Amino acid sequence: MMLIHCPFCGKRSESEFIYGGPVGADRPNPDAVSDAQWVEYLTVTPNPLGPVQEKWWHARGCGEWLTIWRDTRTHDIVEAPENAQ
Amino acid sequence: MQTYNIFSLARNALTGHQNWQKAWRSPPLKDQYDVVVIGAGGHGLSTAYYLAKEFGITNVAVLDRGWLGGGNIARNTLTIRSNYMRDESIPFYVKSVAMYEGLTKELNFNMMHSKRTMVDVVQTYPKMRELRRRQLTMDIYGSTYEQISTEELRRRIPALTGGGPDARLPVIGGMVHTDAGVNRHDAVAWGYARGADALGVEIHQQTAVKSILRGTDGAIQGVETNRGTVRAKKVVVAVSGHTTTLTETAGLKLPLRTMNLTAFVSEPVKPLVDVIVNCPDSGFYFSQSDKGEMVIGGAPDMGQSFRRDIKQHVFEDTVTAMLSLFPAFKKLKLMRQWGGHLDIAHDASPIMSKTDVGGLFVTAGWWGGYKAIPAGGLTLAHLVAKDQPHPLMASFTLGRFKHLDFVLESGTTTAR
Amino acid sequence: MSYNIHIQRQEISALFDLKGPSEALQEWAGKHLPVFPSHPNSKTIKDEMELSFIGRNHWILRAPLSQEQSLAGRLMPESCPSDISIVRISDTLTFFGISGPDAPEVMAIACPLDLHASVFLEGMITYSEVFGIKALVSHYDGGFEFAVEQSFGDMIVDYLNRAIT
Amino acid sequence: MPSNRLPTGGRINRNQPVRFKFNGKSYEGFEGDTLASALIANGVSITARSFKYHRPRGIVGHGVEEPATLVELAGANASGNVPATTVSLHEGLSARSVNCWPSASLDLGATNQLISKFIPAGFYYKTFKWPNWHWYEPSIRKAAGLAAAPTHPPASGHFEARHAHADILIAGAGPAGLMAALIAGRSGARVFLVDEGTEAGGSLLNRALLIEGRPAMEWVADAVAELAQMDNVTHLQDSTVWAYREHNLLMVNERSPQNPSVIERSWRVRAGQVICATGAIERMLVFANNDRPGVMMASSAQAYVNRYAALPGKQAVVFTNNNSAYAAAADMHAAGVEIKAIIDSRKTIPKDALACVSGIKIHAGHVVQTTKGHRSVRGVVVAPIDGGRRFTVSCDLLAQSGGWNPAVHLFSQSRGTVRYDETLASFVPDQPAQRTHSAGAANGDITLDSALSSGAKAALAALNETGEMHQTANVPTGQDTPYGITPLWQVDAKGTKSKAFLDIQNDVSVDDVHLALREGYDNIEHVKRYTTGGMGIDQGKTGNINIIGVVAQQKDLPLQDVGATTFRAPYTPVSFGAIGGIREDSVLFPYRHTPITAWNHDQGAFMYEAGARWRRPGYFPRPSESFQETVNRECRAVRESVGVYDGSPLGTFELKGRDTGKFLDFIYTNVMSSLKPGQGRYGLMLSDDGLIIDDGVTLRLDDHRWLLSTSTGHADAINQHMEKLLQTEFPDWEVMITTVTSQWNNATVCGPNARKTVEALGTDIDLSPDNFPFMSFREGTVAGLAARIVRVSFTGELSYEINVAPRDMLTLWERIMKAGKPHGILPVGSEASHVLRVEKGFLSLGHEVDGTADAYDLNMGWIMSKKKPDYLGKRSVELRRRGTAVRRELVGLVPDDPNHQIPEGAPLTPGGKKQKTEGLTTACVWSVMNDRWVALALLENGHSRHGETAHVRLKDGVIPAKITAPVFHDPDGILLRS
Repeated sequence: MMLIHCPFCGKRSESEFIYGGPVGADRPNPDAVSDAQWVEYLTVTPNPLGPVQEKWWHARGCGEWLTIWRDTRTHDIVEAPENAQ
Repeated sequence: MQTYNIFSLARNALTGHQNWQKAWRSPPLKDQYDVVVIGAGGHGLSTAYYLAKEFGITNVAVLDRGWLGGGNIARNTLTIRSNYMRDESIPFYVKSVAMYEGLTKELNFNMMHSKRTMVDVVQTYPKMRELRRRQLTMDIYGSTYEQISTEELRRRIPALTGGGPDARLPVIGGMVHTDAGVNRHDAVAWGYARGADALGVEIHQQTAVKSILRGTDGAIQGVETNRGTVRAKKVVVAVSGHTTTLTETAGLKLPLRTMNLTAFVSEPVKPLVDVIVNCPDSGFYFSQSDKGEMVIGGAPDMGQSFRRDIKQHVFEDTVTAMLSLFPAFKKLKLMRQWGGHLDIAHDASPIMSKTDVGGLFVTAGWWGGYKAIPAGGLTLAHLVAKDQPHPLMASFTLGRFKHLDFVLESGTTTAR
Repeated sequence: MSYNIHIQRQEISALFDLKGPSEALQEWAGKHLPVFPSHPNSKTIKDEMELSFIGRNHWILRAPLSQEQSLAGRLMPESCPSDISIVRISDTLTFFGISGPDAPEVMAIACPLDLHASVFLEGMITYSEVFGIKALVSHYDGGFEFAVEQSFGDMIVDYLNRAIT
Repeated sequence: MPSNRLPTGGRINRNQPVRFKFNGKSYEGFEGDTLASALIANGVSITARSFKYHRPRGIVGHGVEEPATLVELAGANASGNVPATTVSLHEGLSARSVNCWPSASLDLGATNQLISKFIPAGFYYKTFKWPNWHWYEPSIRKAAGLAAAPTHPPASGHFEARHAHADILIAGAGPAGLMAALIAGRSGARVFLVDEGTEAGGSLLNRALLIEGRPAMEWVADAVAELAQMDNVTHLQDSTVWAYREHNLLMVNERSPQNPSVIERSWRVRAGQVICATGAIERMLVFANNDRPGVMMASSAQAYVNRYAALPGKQAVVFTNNNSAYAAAADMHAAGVEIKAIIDSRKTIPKDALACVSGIKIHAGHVVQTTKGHRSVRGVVVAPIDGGRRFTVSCDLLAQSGGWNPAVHLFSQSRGTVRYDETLASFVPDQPAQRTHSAGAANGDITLDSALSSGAKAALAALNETGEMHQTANVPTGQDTPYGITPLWQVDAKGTKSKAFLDIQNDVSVDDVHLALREGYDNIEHVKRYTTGGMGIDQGKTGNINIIGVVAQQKDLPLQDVGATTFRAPYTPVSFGAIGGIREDSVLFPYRHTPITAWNHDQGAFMYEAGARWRRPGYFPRPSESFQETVNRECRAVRESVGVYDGSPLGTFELKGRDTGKFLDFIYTNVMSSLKPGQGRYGLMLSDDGLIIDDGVTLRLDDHRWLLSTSTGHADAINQHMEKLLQTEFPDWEVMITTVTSQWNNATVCGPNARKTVEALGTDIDLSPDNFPFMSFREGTVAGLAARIVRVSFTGELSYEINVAPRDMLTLWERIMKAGKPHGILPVGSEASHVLRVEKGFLSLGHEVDGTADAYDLNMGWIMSKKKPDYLGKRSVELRRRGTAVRRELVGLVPDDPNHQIPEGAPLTPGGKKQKTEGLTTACVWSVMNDRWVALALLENGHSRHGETAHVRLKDGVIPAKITAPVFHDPDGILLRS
């Protein structure tokens, strides 16, 4: 059970949050991509052994959707890696 | 292969057990094989075994970065069953269950396969409807599932004293899956390893694959390991949670994400529960091991993870669910807990498939993959040897994603 | 021995949910409201009205139920501009007061927040969870107060009783 | 006075004798005793039997590390598998040894010893295969397992779990932990000090040491008293930090809370900094018959004489490879134990060690090869370590010490790494992974002085990281024997055929490990799994490192390369009750009630979980009525006159802002933005991969305000979905969402007499069909209550959904029942609602919408907007339909025999044969309008097969049924628009 920093409320227990998945590619214009590209957008998510950017919803808190970088090996919340966008 | 039985045991006892052969060899690593299997877990070892046994492909190396049988096969809850919902899944698991039942004899290694029946404790009407749906389709494929009354359920599981009429979720009935069983996970890994080794397969532990090598034509050439380059025209990735980590070294993206699933055991106590108890509405299941421990599993943690640890709140959900139905377990003690990481596909069904990289095969997305080890190994070996999917696994290839034809199979405690 | 606390399920209050930029809200309704609190998860009080800042661009106004009609008349939820939202939500929350010497101990069973007086200062109010349910938690007359979605009220009563016996 | 009790001394309360029972016999001890110390004082030597061979065993340790003597406690808080060394004696205690029959003293299972050579490690993998495992399993299961399984929850009281927060959590109140707590506490930081013992002091309780020239326990008492004065310190004894989770969350099990109605308490402590001052655990030496009763850890023998004034033996031999046993020998000697000899495997013994003892025979460079005796130790066989003449020393106690293992369990659980330390011959903390500090023996600072100073250092470091400025601390000095060790992993004892145990609890011997290595199970994890070494309840606290040592020796590898054991929670077993606290049943699965719940109960409604935690009425049975008769009666009321149901749980959201129409157009498949204020429209929501996730009706209140309703079960998920889109994808869009599910309850009046009923309620709203048509809403008063009426229909009949505030709901409901009485109005439960919607072919999520069907399959292609260029799921549905997969399409099924019910979920197969399915029955109900069973099904190419016969395949037969359109009542929808 992690301690997640909500920009509005500060550090809160993970139990107050709902996981919202990794931050993937931006949604492409459906008409501008091939079938294969569309399928990849939908089904392939970043799955790194290391820092991943992800969304969490402070559902049992202030309702904010927030983004954190979390190391999947340790669950430490980390700074965005240098090559991150 | 040295035969194991009561007589060989007695004979060896007289010589102080000094003359047992090694269960598997430790041969030198060659620089080329016909097939390299990455991952000496359940699926990797069984795939190698069936490649040799069924398809005569024996120039096979199974590489593992750690110790054989040390991945998810070492950290699961042992349940073997075939109570699935869809035509795509049921026959595959029916086959796997049947293979497991013959495995002790086939591999001359006691898996301690205990076909002790799974009983679902049903607490909501929608769940009962869903399980009855399964029942009627499973029957087509010869898999057993029978509804029983609450009285019969409590007769079979005397420890189930919670869930009375006034409970938040009262028990309303049960389903009995007599095909289900448990066995000894280490024995499965070791039995397959010993069997594969006897057929000529080489198992190389402490051999970490760093990257997958492709030729100028894009096809597989082999793998780069901490012990040097190993060449092969066919490479099978059977590494559970690390699938994408490896396939990305070959530039291949897969619809998988890695999650943590935890389990825990109680202190060992005298026999109390004879069946596998599954409580889908409450979200936990358990069985009592031959050693007497209650082996308990619950829901997965949300979020991607390679940490192999337990989330306290998820763990408490499982414990409190269990105590609600089994209040006497309040006095039972937690003895050990652990986590494993596994990858889950976008539609939560397994992937056994060729890939866009010629010669590269994956078996991944196993979510409860322990029960699938025999059939998974057999059908993947078929694919690797013949380049054609085995009919039992044809629905589980990557091809299904081309038109988003998901196989949405909700398991006993999870759904997409 | 059970815990020495007093539990009170409160009567319904007038509640209005206010969303939007604070400037726009103040422009529309500021003169009817307490000063807008500046710190997240804090509240201001004017007359019998409490204005709590409980999320980004999100406030809750609480007043005695007797003021509900007049407040609705002044805040005019139906006709406020498009960039703010004012919704009457009086019935959506049910409030519980927990007071007495053991109130912190009972709250520690229910709520993961650090409610220590040095951290959860007087006047703070925030959404968190109580027995796993989303709850609006605050200090209240030397004790605590929390509100849950109204339909969970019966369940919370059950659980408070279990916690204190 | 029991035979082995010293006349004075110890920390027992001699004024408070305590009577207890062990294995059926009565004994007496004192308050302050453990069960183990009382048994020792009473001279009970065989206290247990081993797991596999049923060898006699005695008490080995004095704390949680005890590997041998596990007991079952009877009485109100019965518990099994408890180390006797951790059981505080109390009046009436009744305990028995686990896993032996008829008793520990005479155990018939001991016959296993006769066949022990046929059952080496892993023997079961090689045998019990014929005829099959089931033949053997029941007896093996019976033999395995230790204590009896619990069959009842505690008779009274309850468990509790709480949250706590601390700046610094300190695990262990020994010298290091107390020192750290004093410094941290004095600084004002919030300190949480937890210790597993019943008294603070740790090792000081057991040793006769001085601090600042005074008995160390006086310093402990002062420290405890000072801490008790600090409001900022929480100090728990008899409590164990059993897990160290991510983000400095630690789990504490408090076993004797002050509140008598709380059996045990669990604390989830979120700590800023953690100091692991968990001490060290003495490890066994490995030699033949090292498990015989009378073989005890040296520190435990020391603890029994010092703390409990109990003599574990009268004539002792001490066997060691390190200095600490010398102090133990001295204390035992001082207590009156005759020390026959000290056997030290080291050839040179440090002066500091020698200084502790004088006049005691010391055999340097010698080892104990084996013990003699049958039911307890009678003597030991000693030999020079390099071989040579053996001799026997008679004794009734062998106090042994293989050295000290820092208790790195918590540190390791936190994911800190450990390294092998040559000077300590054990694993010590290396790199922390969280905000973790180690202090005292847990950090390898074994002696008192170093423990005190490392406790202080850890506290200052923790305070520093907390941001507290702090000067150096004043650390008292303690007197202790310097520590030194030369590892001895096993005694080479060729010529003895007896077993030398590595894991006393699981009966794992050196031979077992050698066999595992010989057979190729040579990774340490393989060794442990093959032999089961270290997998018992004690998790190998006294023996695991010896297993590593033996493997290292056999493979000729450094210990570091063999690898440390993985330490997993819990440190010691914890009752599930404590972990759960009061959170069971309905806190795990909370329930929600609408305001008319009491009314429903009064009417005898059958209530059940109906999704999203709502408890709702399924039906309202009357006496001597069958389920089907009840449902039919409720259905007929709606079809023939009027019924009313409580639709309050439907998810309801008010959306506000300029971009709301655009947003709704994106999340629904059809166009919402074209709605006029006052109108409503049914919509379908898809995920972006084209699966149906919800349906519901949206109303436009005015230009910028909309009211959206979701299915009951998906309300939370849809709220999440919408907020995620708005906050993360479209932060610039002006849409604000307020959940109003519980601001608007509703009673839906439906049936041909619905209008008359609402009119009778009294309303200022014009109900005429022309002025208030289907799919529109009006606001006004109904029955004198402020209300919004919506004309939607989930039954296919004329319907008025009357929305009021929950405070008015019961009033409204009762008035509706009264107004509808002339028409025979009935309350309608979920079961009848299901029948009514199936008769109309209306969708149900979870039935027809099961993740495979799309809108086209469901005859709803019209709802997939062609005008909008993009909306969630559009592209994916198109892509999927371009594939080759055969579609399963929604049809009606009418069984040839009208009285033949089709089970819901039943598969359809070609000709009813036992083969791959071509469809499935999603619902089947008795249609009161058609007086027969009718069903809905998803069937391959079903739309083009109307009029054909489909076959439902059941285990015991086939049900032929005609394929029809999926609507069995009012196909043109005239009634619902009426």
